[in-house]
Formats: sequence, structure tokens, C-alpha cells
Amino acid sequence: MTVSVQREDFDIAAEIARLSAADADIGAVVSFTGLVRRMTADGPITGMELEHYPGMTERALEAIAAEAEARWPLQGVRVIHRYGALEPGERIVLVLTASRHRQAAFEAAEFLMDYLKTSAPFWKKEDHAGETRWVDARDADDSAMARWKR
Amino acid sequence: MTVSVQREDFDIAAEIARLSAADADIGAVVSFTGLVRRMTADGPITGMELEHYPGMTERALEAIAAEAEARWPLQGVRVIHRYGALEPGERIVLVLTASRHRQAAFEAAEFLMDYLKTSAPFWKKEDHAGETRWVDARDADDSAMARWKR
Amino acid sequence: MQVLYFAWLRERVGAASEEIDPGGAATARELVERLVASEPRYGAAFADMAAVRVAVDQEMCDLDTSIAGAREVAFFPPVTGG
Amino acid sequence: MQVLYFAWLRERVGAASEEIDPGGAATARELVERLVASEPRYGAAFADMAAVRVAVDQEMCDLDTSIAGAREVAFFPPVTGG
Repeated sequence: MTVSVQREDFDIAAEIARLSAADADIGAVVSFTGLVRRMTADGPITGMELEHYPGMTERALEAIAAEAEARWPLQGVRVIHRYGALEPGERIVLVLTASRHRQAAFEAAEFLMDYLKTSAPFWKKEDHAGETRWVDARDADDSAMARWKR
Repeated sequence: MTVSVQREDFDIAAEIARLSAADADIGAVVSFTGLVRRMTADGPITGMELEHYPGMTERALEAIAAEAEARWPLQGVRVIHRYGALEPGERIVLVLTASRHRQAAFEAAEFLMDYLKTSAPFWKKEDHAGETRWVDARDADDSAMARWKR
Repeated sequence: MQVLYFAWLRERVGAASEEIDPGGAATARELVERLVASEPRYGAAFADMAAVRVAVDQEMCDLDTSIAGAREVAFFPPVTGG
Repeated sequence: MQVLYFAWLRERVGAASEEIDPGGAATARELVERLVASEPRYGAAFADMAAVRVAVDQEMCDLDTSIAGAREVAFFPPVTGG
């Protein structure tokens, strides 16, 4: 199982342990955990709702994971993305990569996050003291993504 | 507590949870876990002994962590490095970085690992079916480090 | 053809999905033009086409991609996950 | 002055640390020359100086760094942690 899209929280330690155990030649495991920040560009939030496109989300994440495995020598990839209502401090996303060497694990994890930010169908609606507001896409995410184009 | 040098294993989930809770504006936590690989450049190993320089090791890791905090806007850094006898599959090192944005967290974690590989006083002695052998430093680690010079 | 809307496009259209006959619309853009001409709520939803993205059968596409034979066309703003 | 050895340098010298009078040695390199002239075990340990690194008072240094006033000088191969 490479990709999960779920309401529930995830267990980082269990996920790392499972990926690490997959192959005795894994020397490097990189994790990225995304959290809901209290302070946003539009001020502090009390919560957010993460909408997604069931079906397409899983397909998009599977495609991103397959692309990472094609580009880097990985022993494992894992992507978990939550949806639904989330509060500040809660985990949103987990990306894990395992490789023989650290460089591949780091690069693949960055690639997965950059790609996910610009091509996985999720939309955040933040709650600013009772007034809800859809989050605008960040130009910085597009430029982060651009470096992987080839 | 930023740096630990210890014989004992570490609890990745507890470390990530502690770092994540330090600040409500942390949006990104990156972890790097280094594991003992069964297969090495010199063939399969049954174990290894990791020697270090007590006192200097802690100083070197503290200096690396401080340098990372000076270069990137981080909300937290954590480095744990083990020493002593380790078997294939066991964890050797944990590097954690927390930041508002993912780019800083990723770059700082890579910097910490590259720096640690070339300047923290640890030496690996691998056990090849009863014959022990000191590991040679990798040129690739020196060139990985070179990209951070300024 | 099933047409889906997400985020503020969904809110402005007032529906998450609709069964729509594309008529002569050959591309996603032509489908939008057809919708906008039919009812004001589509005009509000599609007022700023620079902020509209499209997926045809769950693949991210250009607005000028053909929708011939598509089962599912989805409109949404730029994604903000992760 | 306390002189420390690590990894295969420790094994070849046959000691993890020794109290050594640096005499007239002004740098780590001069200290090595003094040691090598004194006993064969040092000759074996310091045969390939390209593979020897030094720390003076727990700071990584060049072999030509001054050791005047140092409490602790350590010799070891390139590090291989992480």
C-alpha cells in the first residue's frame, strides 16, 4: 500500500517502521509531516476544512509516487493525506521515502511534496473566527514544482 | 535538548511529537533516519561497532545544529546519534527539523546530515563474517558537504 | 456527461455534480461557455477563467483539451493541499 | 598534553590516550614527527598522513595549526558516522 487518503490521523512511527523493514539494504528514511499552522497569511485560524476529489486524489497521488520511483532508486514510498475538518497542530500529510543513500531519499521526498502541492486535488477552507475563506494557491509552490520539470 | 549521543535506540514518534508541539506555527517537520545496511561496498556485514570521541562529538553536533538554525528559519532542531555495537536494520542517527515552510525544513535536514557525515567524530568498524574492517570515508560525502560552503 | 465542481466553484454553482449534455461543446472551455450562456450562477462561478482548472476523467488537463467521449469533467480552483 | 587516538590510529598506536610532553613541537604535524622518531608503533600509525585528521581541544583543525597551550590533541582517520 503506497497511498492513503483518509479522514483519520496516521501513526508516523508505525509507518516508518513498516517501510524500514521492507528491505535490509535501506540506509536512509526521510519523512515529511505537514501540520495545520495556527497563523496563516490571512491571520490566525481556529480550524480548516480540507475538501478533495475522491477517486482522482488517489490516482494523482499514485501517479506522483510512481514518478518518484521512476526517477530515484527507492526501496519504498508512502503517502498519506487527510481530508475533512482539521484543527491547528493537527497532521495533514505524511510523505516517506526509503533508499540506500540519503540523497535519493531527500530529493524524492521534496519532489513528492512539491508535486503534491501543485497537482493533488485538495482545497483548504480556513476558519477565521467564524468567517470561512478558501485558501489561494501560492506562487512559491508553482516555482518549487518547476525545478523538477524535464 | 538539541543533541544526544547515546548507546540506546530512540523513539522517532516521541521526538517528532515533542518538536511539533514546541510552536503552533510549525507547518513542516522533516525527519532523517539512518539505518545500518546489511550490504556494504565491501559485501554483507553481520554488525558494526561505532566509535566516537566523547565530548567532541557533542560539541561538533551542537555547532552543526547552531549553524543550521543560523542559516534557516527553524522552530526546532533535534539530532540523536548512537554509538557502540549495532546490527543491520538498527537505527544509527536521527535528524529532525521543524519550520513554518517545507523548503527550510528539507534544506536544513540535508545540511545537518551532510555536515554530520564529514565533521562529527564517529568511525564505523564493520564485521564481515568475523573479519572486522574500518570503513573508508566516501568522497561523495565530501562533495555533498561542499555545496553548503560559503 | 457528469460535471463536477469543487471548492468555491462548487459553492457558486450550487451543486457538487450535475449530469449535463455537452451538446456541441468539443472542449472544456466550450462546455464552460455553454454553461455560462445557460444560467447566471455559472457566470458567477466562471467569471475568472484564469483561476479555473479542469480534470477530464480524473486527469488534470488544459481547458482546450477535447472532452469527446469523457464520462467525467471536473472544474476547480488551483489546488491547495499538502 | 593529553594525546588521543581513534579508530585504526588507536589500534596501531596501541593506546586510546597518552600523556605526552610536546617538547619543541609547535604544530600537530611536528608532534607527529616527534612521535614517529620515538617508537616504531607511531611510524605504523602515521604512515599515511593524507589519511590523518586532527582535533585540537576538540575542534577539527589543520595539521599545521598551532598546538601551543592545547590540553588535548586527537588524531583519527576521516570520520564515517551518520
